[in-house]
Amino acid sequence: MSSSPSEAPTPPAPPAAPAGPAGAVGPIDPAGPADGDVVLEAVDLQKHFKLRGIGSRDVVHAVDGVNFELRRGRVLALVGESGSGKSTIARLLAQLMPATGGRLLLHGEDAATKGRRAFRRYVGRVQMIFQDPFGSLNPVHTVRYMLTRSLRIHRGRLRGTELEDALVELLERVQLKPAERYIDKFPHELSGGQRQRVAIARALAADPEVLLADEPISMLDVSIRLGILNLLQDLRDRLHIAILYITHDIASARYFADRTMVMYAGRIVESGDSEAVTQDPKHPYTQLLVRSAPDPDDLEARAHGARGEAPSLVKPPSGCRFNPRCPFATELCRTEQPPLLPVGEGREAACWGYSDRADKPVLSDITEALA
Amino acid sequence: MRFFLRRLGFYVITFWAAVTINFFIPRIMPGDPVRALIAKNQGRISTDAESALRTLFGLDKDTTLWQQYVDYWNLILHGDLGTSFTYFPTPVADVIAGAIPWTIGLVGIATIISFTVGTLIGSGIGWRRGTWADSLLPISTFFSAVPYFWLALIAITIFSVTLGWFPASGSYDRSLVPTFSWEFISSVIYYGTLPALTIVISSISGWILGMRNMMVTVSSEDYVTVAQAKGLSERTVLFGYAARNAILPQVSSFALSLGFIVGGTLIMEIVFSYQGIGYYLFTAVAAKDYPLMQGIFLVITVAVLFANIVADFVYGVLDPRTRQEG
Amino acid sequence: MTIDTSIVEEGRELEKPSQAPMTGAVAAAPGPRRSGPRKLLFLRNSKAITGMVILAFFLLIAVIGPWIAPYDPSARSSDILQPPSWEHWFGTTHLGQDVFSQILVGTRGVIVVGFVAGILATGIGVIIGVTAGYVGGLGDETLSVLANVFLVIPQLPLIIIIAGQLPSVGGVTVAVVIAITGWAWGARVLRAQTLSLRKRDFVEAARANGESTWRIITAEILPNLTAIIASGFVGTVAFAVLSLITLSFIGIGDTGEWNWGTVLYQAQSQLALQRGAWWWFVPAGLCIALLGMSLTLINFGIDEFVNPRLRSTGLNARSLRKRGIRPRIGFTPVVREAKEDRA
Amino acid sequence: MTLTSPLDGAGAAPLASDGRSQRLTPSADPVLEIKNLSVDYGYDDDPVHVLRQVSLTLGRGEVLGLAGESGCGKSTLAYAATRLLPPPGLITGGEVLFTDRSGVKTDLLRLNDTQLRASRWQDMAIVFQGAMNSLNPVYRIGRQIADGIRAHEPKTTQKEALERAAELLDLVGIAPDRLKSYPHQLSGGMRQRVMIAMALALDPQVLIMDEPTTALDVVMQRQIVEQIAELRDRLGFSVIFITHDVSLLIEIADRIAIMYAGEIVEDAAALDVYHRPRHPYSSALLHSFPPLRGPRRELIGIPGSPPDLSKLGHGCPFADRCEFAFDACAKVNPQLVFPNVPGDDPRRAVACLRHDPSAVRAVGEEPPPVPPELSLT
Amino acid sequence: STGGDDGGTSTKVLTVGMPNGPQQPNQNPLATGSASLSLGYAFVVYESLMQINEIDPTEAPTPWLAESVEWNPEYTQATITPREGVKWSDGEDFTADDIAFSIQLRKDNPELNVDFPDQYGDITVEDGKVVVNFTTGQYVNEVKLYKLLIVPKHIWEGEDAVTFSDDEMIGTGPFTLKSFSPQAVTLTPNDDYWGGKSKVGELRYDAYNDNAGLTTALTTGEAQWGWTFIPDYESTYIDKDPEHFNQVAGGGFGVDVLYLNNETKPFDNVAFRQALNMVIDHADITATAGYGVWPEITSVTGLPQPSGDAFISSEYEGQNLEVDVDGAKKVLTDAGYTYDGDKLIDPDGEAVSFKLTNPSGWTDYLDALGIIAEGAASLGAEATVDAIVQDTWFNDTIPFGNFQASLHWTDGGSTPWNLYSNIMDGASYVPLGETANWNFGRYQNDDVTKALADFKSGTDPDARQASLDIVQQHYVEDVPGIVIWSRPAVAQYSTQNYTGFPTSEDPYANPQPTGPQAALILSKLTPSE
Ligand SMILES: Nc1ncnc2c1ncn2[C@@H]1O[C@H](COP(=O)(O)OP(=O)(O)OP(=O)(O)O)[C@@H](O)[C@H]1O
Ligand SMILES: Nc1ncnc2c1ncn2[C@@H]1O[C@H](COP(=O)(O)OP(=O)(O)OP(=O)(O)O)[C@@H](O)[C@H]1O
Ligand SMILES: [Mg+2]
Ligand SMILES: [Mg+2]
Ligand code: NI
Repeated sequence: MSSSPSEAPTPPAPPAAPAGPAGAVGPIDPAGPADGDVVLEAVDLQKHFKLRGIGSRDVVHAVDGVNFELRRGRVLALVGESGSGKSTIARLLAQLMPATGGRLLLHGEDAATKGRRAFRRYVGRVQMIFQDPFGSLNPVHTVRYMLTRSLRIHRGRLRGTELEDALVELLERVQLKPAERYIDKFPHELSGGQRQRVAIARALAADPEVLLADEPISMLDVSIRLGILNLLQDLRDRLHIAILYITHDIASARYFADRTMVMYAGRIVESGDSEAVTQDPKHPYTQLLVRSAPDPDDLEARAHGARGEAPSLVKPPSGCRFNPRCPFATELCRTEQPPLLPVGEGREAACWGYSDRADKPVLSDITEALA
Repeated sequence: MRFFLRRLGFYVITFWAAVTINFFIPRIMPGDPVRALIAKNQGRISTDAESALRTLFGLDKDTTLWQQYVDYWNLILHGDLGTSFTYFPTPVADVIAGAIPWTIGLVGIATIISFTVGTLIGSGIGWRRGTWADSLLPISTFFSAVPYFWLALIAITIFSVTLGWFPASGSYDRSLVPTFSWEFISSVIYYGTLPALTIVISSISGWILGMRNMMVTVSSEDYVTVAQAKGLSERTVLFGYAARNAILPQVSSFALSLGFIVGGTLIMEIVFSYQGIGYYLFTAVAAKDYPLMQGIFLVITVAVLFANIVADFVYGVLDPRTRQEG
Repeated sequence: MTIDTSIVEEGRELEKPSQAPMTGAVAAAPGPRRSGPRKLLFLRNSKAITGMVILAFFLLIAVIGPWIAPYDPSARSSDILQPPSWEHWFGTTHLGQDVFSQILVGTRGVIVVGFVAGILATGIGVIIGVTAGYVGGLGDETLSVLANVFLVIPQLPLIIIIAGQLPSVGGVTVAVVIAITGWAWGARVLRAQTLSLRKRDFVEAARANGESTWRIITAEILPNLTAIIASGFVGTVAFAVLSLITLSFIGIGDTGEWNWGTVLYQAQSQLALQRGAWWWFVPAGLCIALLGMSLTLINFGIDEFVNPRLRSTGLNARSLRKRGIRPRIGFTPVVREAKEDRA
Repeated sequence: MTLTSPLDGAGAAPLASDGRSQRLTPSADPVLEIKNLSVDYGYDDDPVHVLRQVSLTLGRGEVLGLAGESGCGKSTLAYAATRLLPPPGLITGGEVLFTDRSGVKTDLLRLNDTQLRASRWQDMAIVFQGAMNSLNPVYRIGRQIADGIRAHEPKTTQKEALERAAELLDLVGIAPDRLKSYPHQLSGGMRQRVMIAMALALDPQVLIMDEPTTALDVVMQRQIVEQIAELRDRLGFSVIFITHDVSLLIEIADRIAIMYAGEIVEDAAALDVYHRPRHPYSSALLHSFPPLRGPRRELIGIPGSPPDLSKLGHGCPFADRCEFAFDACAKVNPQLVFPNVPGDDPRRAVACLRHDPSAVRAVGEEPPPVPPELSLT
Repeated sequence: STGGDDGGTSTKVLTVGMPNGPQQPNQNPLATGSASLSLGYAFVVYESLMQINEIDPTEAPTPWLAESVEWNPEYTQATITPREGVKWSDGEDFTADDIAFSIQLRKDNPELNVDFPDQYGDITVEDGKVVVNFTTGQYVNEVKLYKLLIVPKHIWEGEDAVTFSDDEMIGTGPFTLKSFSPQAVTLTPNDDYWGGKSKVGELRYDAYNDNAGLTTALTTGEAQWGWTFIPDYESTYIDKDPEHFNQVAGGGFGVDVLYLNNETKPFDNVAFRQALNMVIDHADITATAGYGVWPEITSVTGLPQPSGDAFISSEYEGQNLEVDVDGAKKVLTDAGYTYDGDKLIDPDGEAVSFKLTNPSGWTDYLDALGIIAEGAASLGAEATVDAIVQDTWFNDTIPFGNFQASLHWTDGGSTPWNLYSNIMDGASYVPLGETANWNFGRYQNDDVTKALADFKSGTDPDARQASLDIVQQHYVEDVPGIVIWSRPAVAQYSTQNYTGFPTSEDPYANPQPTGPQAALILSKLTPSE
């Protein structure tokens, strides 16, 4: 259970360039699409939650105008503060709730499902791992039941030894070995990490192309975290699954994801190659986020004196949603909403500071600006 | 506010549904008031009287059920509940108005006592869980499991007939004329004591149990531990933190039971010959007195709904979380 | 009441795995362990055991009552209104019938009505409550209104009216009527619970895995409601028994069918208490109280089982008292008992 | 309100705002000494021994970090020390000695209810893990702060208490008009800070914080940690800080105690633990999290899973997962000793047989040498 | 007035208990359901034309508000002579106009006309006498006329008699209303009462919610006069105060009948009806099911005694009912019944079994049915008691004839006519499945039908008796139904405060407090020593 630096992901290819399929022989389909192909794409995704009450017009702008794509064999990390809409995005992608606006494209085709059959087909390709390993396994069922159900749904009526083999194979794939030791256990008899792996096994039973992992490690302690990250990495490399990795832990995003997207108050504020985003954040919020993360090796490089809370999503601030907390905000930031602007190779940031407008704010180091 | 409006809409629908059921149930019952009256008198009213009674009760006209339903709503919306058959020609509203104060007085006070005492005892037991106090539970369980009429009849036999401590029936000394004199009021209290006591005894255990369980749950909430950690006095922690929060679910049950007070405890009123509304309802059902039955149902429905609205409101006052918008 | 210690011991063994969920990590437990019997954990509770023993006793009587009854409960004899004696343990009625036999024979009616009503009401409550909670939206509102209407309408009068409408009021009919009027409370509780379960991740996860709605309700949600349903069932049975008795008492119901309510009804209509024939009136009432108490005690057991917070102390109350430990919130007991290990 | 400045407080540890190195010296002036504390869970005949003879000393003005795998007993230690452990917790032995400002020691475990009530919050305050549930949802936060004040200072009027509450809120960076808010109207971060303000109300000497930032995002976490550090500097209380987040701990703690399976396995200055771990578990823990900046480094997980506390054998509980384990580890449970690695802080302690040759000899085995990974200097 | 005799009037209160529940303030003495009728105090404020002794219908009526009532031979016209010197309690004179008005009220308001629906003709006042015409002969109903309560024209004239609540209660009777409350109504003596001021100083009517409540009140002496069925009244009631407590039964012709469905098996066979009649133990039923409250029927004619003595046909005089199992079996075997072991097999070869149906809760009936079932069992027939819902019994079972045997009461009346007509009058016959008013057993015999009609309209006493003989003969031989006991008016009273109530030695009136006879009884009451 170790990952050497040499296994660290190579920087992802730019979206346009097709990645070489060499060596990417996964068990799914050797002749299948190449790594880096877009599998699932979100276009202008939008989710507004209605507030309770008859005739209430107020909505929570949980997700607003979000675009991104998930690629085969690649990991996309989604970071951002609590309540910025990360889980909502995952649920939208899993079609667990209807989107208010925007489209989902699966292999370039509209993925909106009508009817149970189409939905089943969809979930066979897009699977989700829930945020909470303690909550997402039904306490009354054994591991066997949960995995069997998933196998039956997605692979048809398996029986007898066939079923048994499939179960063992699944459990071994998530490193729960020997399988017999775990198969008849109830969730409460498993540790957090083991549960998380059962949840992953359940998702894998569908042989999905896309895995939506919603903060799979937030509740776990460091040693268990590592095991799960290694597992996901392995899935990506061996099975070429496209993974959406939602997390609070920026360091893990740096380690594990090819690309990282940063959300703030329902919008994407920055995206780019993980290493670049974490080492050289462009958007002031990303800077604040990265600088705030504790780092024992670099005790001085921290943002001090950050104040303020996340904005209300019912009445989000006009213009850039970060403007009330941003030390560089100008009138422009307060009135006009910045689009995602290119800020480097394969990188974008939604900050007027990177535009060529005359009234653009002047950015500097956020650590100093706040101090 | 929006929350309350929504609740209100919900209540309006419930009200409509309840009233409609109240309207149809008596009408799909077999039998009619005249036959019921003749049955009750078993030979003392001759069958010849049937047609006269039919005319008297206005049952000789043929109206469709739908027409009756429309008329009924029309009357309700004008605040008119019609005329009772049994007490013809007294308007149902008068019958109810005469009975309700007694019921509310007796059952209401009994319920409040039961709630207060039961909640207090429940807090104590819940707080001192694992001590001798727990042994109170099986005792109170016994009294809640016993049929009320059984308890009441035995109470009458022991305390009224044998010991003569309390009168066996009635709401006040029959030789008195209702006035606002001390003599009358004390008589009302004296006559109400035994019924009230039996109600309290048979209903208190529900409150004790409910409160105890909530106390146990709430006691293990973090904020109670924090209160202890702050070094607050035991009283403050018990009443200000644990019981204060544990009582919340009790409040809605209490409101519901307050609503049912208006329905009276039918059995109590029969057993103690108390002149409350529950007994009227019972008579009305037996006599097929639809207008009275409907009227009483209506009043009970409104009372229960109202109590629920009040409970919602009180809950909102007691628990700021429910006031949260969005 | 002596407690069947074998059950206690067994329960204790079973308890262990259930402590594990808090650690979140279980060391290599030897071999797979079924935790199905965990559901019987509440048997460790002394209250529940007392309740179960009493209930079992009545169930037994319900089955064998008619065979062991010393007399035909309806048979007249010349011993009219006799106080309890060796021939007639609970005395006789105005017709010289044996009260003891009436109660033995009448147990079955009470139990059958109680359980039939309990099963039906719980069934309706589960269907409506769980559906409302799961479906949400308009369906939920409609079903909630329905449940509320049944809550708002005073129950006893409603039962009287509905019962009065039926051609004959045998035990099962009464049970059905009680069920029709008594399901609403359970439905409400279940709805609330389902609402919260529905938002749980494991339900969402099942959905994300492509499970059908029907299967989610039956396989994912319902098993988690077992304890609540069980305690609702027990509560309804108790309620049904009381309702049956009360109905019989006010003369609704088949007075020809023996149950404790008809015994009480006869006793009351023959003015047993006024005539000093307490033996006619008291035993049936005590039986009801005992049965009701046993059901409440079982309910206790279920409650304490459902609520893990109630579990531990309730289970060990006696040994705690012996050791002088009073578990309290905020004042952890300090017991310096001699320790054999690691000293 | 007068907040005692730590600098003029008698006997206060020398505080340094000018650099960390000075703070590394463990205090010679302990404010809280936990000695041989043992805690069981379960009232039946077969309880889980969650804490086994844990000893820990907190110096005046010191921030002591407590880390360890989840379920190893960190919270239990904090709650037991304040006797706030919920049922079925049971303290089965040990002492918790508190030294007040005038140097008088009291054993908190021997106080009666009244004395304990009086001592709480005055001497030692605790901030619980879940701020969401720590505040009573039905009272305004002002009232909740004020009633703590008034319970200990009965002469204070409600108005004075509220004024003080306002000052306290200001101290933690919340606008005083928030006094009138209900808990649910505050964000998680604000609630957490209210809890901190509340804990500071009576100017306690010891502040215990159980995972105060776990539920928050990093930006908020940063704000709170800074606030605590600043207040500690100003007010001079001592802190026990419990968290999973080792990187955070290294940053804010003076000293770190690493717990494993209900025992303290290492107790040393923060940077010493980070750079020169002595216990195999500490070492593994520190290699399990990825660094945010700087070069990517190899991450080594900890194989296996923590032992079941209810079935502990007699050896070292970590032995099963330890790459340095040897025969004696299965027989002897190591005690905290001072490893004699040259150049070490003499006060750092570790519970590992690799560092305790005498214990190994006691069972008749030959102690192996200390592996280089555990003797970095 | 001070304690002692003030013109003979005591200050003690006579309390009348009624089990009808709390009342509404409606004193209307004409509308069914008013408080005054329900509790009965209408009968002490308002009075009737004549007093009749229901115990002994042959006794001539006692003039009351009417000096006399004369009928034409066809009983279609009554001439009423009002009493002189009677004043309403407000001082106005009582006249023939009041009588005519009161009767006219009933004619004009069908709601109030419970006694002679659609049977009134012209009502006129001639020479201070009231002449009331009827459209049919009223021989069997004459007492109904005598019992009509008379109200003052000058008060009622402008009112709607149906809804008038009559708060003042201006009447001619011995008492006037003092106060009303839902659970007790108090009356004081009318000082100017034409019969002399009552010696009862205060009269109070107490409302109890049910029989049990009233029983408790009676046994504790709280209520002194009333009527409720007290099981085992000797020990439950009398023994509580043997010196003062009394229960007396009146007479009359009301009986309870076991209706046998003459058109379905097994009762379509007259032999089986006869046999059943021979095995019913009337004495046991009376003693056990009726606790001796309901007098036993001994005459084979089913007529209650002594009221019926005068009507029993000479043929059956002295012939009493007896249990005769062997005789009954013989009747059966003669008619072609056989036995299979103990089981009775009818001529069609089927085992005989039947159900005895009555509403649940009517315990005296059900107990009686149980004893009847035992009788049937002694014949080898299997009878079961089927307790059903009262409404079903009332609306479905009884009128449509959906029963095999069921207990039901008959109207009282002052002649046996109602009793027999109710059981076996072909005029009331309707086929099974249609609503029957009486003759629920569907007995049909033209002779009987004619005899009953003759009796009703007959003008000559001998001819009437001849008709009755025919009816009785068929009753005895055909057993269309079985009278099980008589149901006279019964009352309990305590002589604690007042004496002079009717006793079994001096049954001068129906002893119940609710009825026009109350005025008569009250006039006889004197304070106890
Ligand atoms: N069902 C819902 N109804 C109304 N509002 C919702 C609902 N679900 C989420 N929200 C709101 O939408 C916003 C985004 O929520 P989401 O759960 O996606 O955040 P997140 O980024 O996953 O946060 P965290 O990091 O805490 O998991 C929040 O403000 C939340 O309150
Ligand atoms: N009620 C209980 N009964 C039995 N064991 C318990 C109970 N409560 C806690 N434990 C056990 O005690 C041990 C210590 O728990 P504690 O809460 O102190 O851990 P922790 O170190 O704070 O963990 P975390 O980091 O997850 O908060 C755990 O193994 C837990 O399983
Ligand atoms: Mg989330
Ligand atoms: Mg913890
Ligand atoms: Ni041990």
